[in-house]
Amino acid sequence: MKRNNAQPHAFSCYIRGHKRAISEGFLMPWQRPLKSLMTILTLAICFYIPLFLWTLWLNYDELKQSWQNQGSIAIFIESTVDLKETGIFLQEIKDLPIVESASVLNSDAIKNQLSKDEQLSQIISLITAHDLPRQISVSVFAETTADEIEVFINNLSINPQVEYISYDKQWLSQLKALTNTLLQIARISAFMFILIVMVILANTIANEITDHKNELRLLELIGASWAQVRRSFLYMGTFFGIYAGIIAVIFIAISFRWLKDTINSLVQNFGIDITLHGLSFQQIALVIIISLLITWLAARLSLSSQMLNQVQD
Amino acid sequence: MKRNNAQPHAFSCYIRGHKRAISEGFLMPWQRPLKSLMTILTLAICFYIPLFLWTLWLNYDELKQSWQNQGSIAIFIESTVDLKETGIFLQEIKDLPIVESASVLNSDAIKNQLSKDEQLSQIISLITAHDLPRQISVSVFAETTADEIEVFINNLSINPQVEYISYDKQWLSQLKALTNTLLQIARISAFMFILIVMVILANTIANEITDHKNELRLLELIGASWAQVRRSFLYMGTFFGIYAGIIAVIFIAISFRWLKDTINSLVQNFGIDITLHGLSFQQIALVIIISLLITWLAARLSLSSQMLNQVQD
Amino acid sequence: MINFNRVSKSYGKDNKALRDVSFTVEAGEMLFLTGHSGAGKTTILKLLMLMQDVSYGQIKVNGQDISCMKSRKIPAYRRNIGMIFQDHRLLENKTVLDNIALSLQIRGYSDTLSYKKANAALVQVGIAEKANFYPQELSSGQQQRVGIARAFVAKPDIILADEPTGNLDPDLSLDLMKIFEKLNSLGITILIASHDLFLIKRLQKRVLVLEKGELIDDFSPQKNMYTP
Amino acid sequence: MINFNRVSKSYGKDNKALRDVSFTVEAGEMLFLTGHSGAGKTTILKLLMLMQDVSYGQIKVNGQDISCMKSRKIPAYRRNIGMIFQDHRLLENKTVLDNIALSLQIRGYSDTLSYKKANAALVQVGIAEKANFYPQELSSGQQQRVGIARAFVAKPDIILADEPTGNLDPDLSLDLMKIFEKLNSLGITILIASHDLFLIKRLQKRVLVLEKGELIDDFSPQKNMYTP
Ligand SMILES: Nc1ncnc2c1ncn2[C@@H]1O[C@H](COP(=O)(O)OP(=O)(O)OP(=O)(O)O)[C@@H](O)[C@H]1O
Ligand SMILES: Nc1ncnc2c1ncn2[C@@H]1O[C@H](COP(=O)(O)OP(=O)(O)OP(=O)(O)O)[C@@H](O)[C@H]1O
Ligand SMILES: [Mg+2]
Ligand SMILES: [Mg+2]
Repeated sequence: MKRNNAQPHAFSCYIRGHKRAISEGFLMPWQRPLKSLMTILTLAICFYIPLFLWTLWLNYDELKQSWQNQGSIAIFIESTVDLKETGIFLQEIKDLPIVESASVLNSDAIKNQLSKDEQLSQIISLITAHDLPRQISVSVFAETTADEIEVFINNLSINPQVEYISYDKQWLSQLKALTNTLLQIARISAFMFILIVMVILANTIANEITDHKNELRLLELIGASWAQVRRSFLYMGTFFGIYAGIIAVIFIAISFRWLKDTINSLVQNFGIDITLHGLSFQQIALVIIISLLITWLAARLSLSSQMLNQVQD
Repeated sequence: MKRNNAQPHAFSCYIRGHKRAISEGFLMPWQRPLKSLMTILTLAICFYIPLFLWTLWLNYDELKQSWQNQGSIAIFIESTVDLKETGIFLQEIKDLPIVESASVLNSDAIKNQLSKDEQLSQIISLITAHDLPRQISVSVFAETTADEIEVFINNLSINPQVEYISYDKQWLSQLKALTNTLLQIARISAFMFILIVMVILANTIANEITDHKNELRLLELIGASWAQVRRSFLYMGTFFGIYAGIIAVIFIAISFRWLKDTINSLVQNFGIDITLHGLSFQQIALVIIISLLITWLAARLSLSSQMLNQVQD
Repeated sequence: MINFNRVSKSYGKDNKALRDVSFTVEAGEMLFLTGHSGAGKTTILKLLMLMQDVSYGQIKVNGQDISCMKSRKIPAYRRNIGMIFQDHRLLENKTVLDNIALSLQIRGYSDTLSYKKANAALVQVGIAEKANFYPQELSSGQQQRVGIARAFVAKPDIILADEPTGNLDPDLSLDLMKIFEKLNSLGITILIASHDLFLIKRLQKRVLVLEKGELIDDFSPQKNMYTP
Repeated sequence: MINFNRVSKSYGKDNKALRDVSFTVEAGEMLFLTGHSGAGKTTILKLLMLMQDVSYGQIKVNGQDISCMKSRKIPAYRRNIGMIFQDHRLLENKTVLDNIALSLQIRGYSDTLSYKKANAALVQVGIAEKANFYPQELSSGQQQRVGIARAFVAKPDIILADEPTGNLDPDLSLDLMKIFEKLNSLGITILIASHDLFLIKRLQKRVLVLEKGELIDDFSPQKNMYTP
């Protein structure tokens, strides 16, 4: 019963099928340009929101490190210790792995430091100069954790040369609390946003697929395998992902441009030195690849649910 | 050529049409429950995001007022002024409209106050007690602006009894900078989110309407006026709005429940006294009415664009 | 009552669906429109239904030029016409009965009356037992009959039927033609596009013959009959 | 080759579309399936196409019971069948030519060969000039012919035609039947559901008659002819 159908070779069929699917998947969004634009914008927004949060987080991380540095440690030296001994002690401290820098301050320097505070300076100017003890001021490396600092201080405080150690415990604990809160909020919003993005993304892609329901059904009926049926729709999803990823990156660039000036003026007021960073080239590439994978996956999932839902007719 | 068609009365037709449209609009989402659920969730998310920002803003506004209060003003009195004159002067200050409370501090009280700071207390304990000038501490009302405080201070500083006035200019300016930044960010995000919500909302409702394109076309062809055609779709939009509004409010409640503990622990660390407020009943009602109006409007707009797009066939 | 005056309809440049077609149909007449596939039968009905714009010429219905009708008057105009579509066009999410009743509800009838009349129409076309089915659960012939019932249930002034018997066997076709004749006897003008020559021969009515968009013949029942 | 063994199909409880239908079609046969509207003609074709599941009984094609076919074998099975649908089912966003070529592309043919064959098929059904039109720009009869071309272009083993001449005039119907007879002479089995008695009479083939889901008659061309 077979006629001279000249059934083509399997591999060349496969390649041919993919080529066709790519060009079809590419053309599909252009059949209804306005609708596709809306879909792409929606997807772009879906990618934009978590991307924005992520970029902010990257910036905050950097900021946090510079803040941690500000809590320097003051070691008050016993008045019995002379200047030479102090010098040796300073060198010992400098050699410790967590210490970035250390220096001896005399009482004038301390007063000078105190007088930077507007309210205190008035008081200080009214106080007759008085002997303050010698003091070593220590800065630790940015990576140092609060626990490491705790250990460092405990070790020093048993040293007989040390009268008292003061460090801004409060600053560090406040910073920790702030970081924890932001982390918690970031976690909650990441969770929420992933939910949101999933719902909207699935809905958007599913709508796009449902629009082609009859087409899917017909392809099945004229004998296309399920892989053939869905192929061009998967490519369509991929193209949507690429477009949406690009637009999301553009959105990020625009909103960081906007934010930069605002943040800069704020930061100057607080005397912190940071600059807002956008996305690097690698990060942009990563974003587009991820968005492409996500839409591909979403298309795949809603295609299989479409297959399961297929009513008999 | 007219037959006994017994054309019914216009007003009863109108009422009847609306009754039918309401029940149809109500039933429409249930024809494809899963799809409608997705639509409602998407809309709910659209309403949730700006609503969340708005609620946070309401809370921040309250917080800001309590912060402003913290910057109290210290007036140092000339040493020539005796205790009785100081008392009269205190009364004068207390009578000023912007002053909430004022009190005289002697040098011990000042030292006491300074020693609250961990780092300073060490220094102070090392300084032999010294005569500090008398000082009046003033708190202003929360509503007072920075400008009003400026005027108040300028007026006082020309008073011969006053040696010097210190107030935390930095705190106020930092607060102002922070508020400005937040306001700017809130503006940008409000703008972005309104854009986002518009795109997603329009897309979602438009998809819902496009699903019924053939129905719209057919109703037109069997002689329904455009008002009749769109009526049940407008009601459908309205019902979507109500459902979505309710879900958005539930989302807000859930996320505030989550945030509450986190924020509370943060706030304790900074020694600020606030509690996070959710939405009041009136606010909830307002939200649902607004979401209903928005979806109604979106449905109306995408219906008319549908009418304009209608191809001839 | 219906008057085509040198009507042409073209889609794009070289695609003329109708060329210079003129004819007049009196009120209360019943006639057939025939011709090969693609001759322009459906196009004539679509023009009358204002589903397409005339490219050239003029169509008058009850003396009014319909191509310059104000858009807010179109619904009322369409309510005077019942159309049977070649592709049925039933609402998928409504039952058969709802589909037919809709036609009356739109005209403002109460639900009770609408459903009573819709049921009667279903009985007439012989699918009373399918009243609560959805259109996609019917065979094509059954769907076609629902479309027919929807068109005549509100007793419009004009019925336009596009291939109303395309999915029906000869016996059923004749039964339906009897319904059309009965409606016609009430004074309703009926225009049927069909290529069912067997049927056309049986009914002995006026026949307009189209060929590639041109009106090539107009046989009156009084004059010699159309014998293909 | 096609064997129905006491096949029943019911939708819900009291809605039997087919009752206890048994018949055998030999490879290379050409036969008609007729009956009133709603008799179950389309249902038989849909069962063969695996568009519906059998409720009771067994259908064998080439000796294989199709109701227990593995789902990954279904596409290959369907590629052996060309079906003409009563409602055409063309892809709206593809041109007429693309619609026909698709059928070949799915089977792995190169684009050049697919379009060459598709063009030839279009010429055969007589709408070569509409190759680059979209389906919704065609008249119903033209759409139907596109569906016919799509079904036979890949020369499958079996062609199932559901009312292939429902929107065509008698002359065109006969032309198309000639195409079917030519395909049949190549060894293709052809099953045509139709209520066009004129056509059935002319073709002198075997006729299966359905009535309310039951097979009531089986006329062979050798035996006495079906005269309704
Ligand atoms: N939207 C359109 N765009 C382009 N061409 C069209 C369009 N609609 C119809 N045509 C063309 O106009 C011609 C007449 O079509 P029409 O549907 O009136 O034919 P018909 O007489 O109803 O045929 P049938 O008996 O097959 O239904 C056909 O050649 C068709 O291709
Ligand atoms: N999905 C369905 N659900 C319920 N009933 C159905 C369904 N499909 C078909 N039927 C019923 O099965 C019966 C046979 O339908 P079928 O389509 O096979 O008829 P047919 O012989 O093709 O008629 P026609 O000549 O009108 O096309 C009809 O009464 C129809 O109402
Ligand atoms: Mg037609
Ligand atoms: Mg059928």
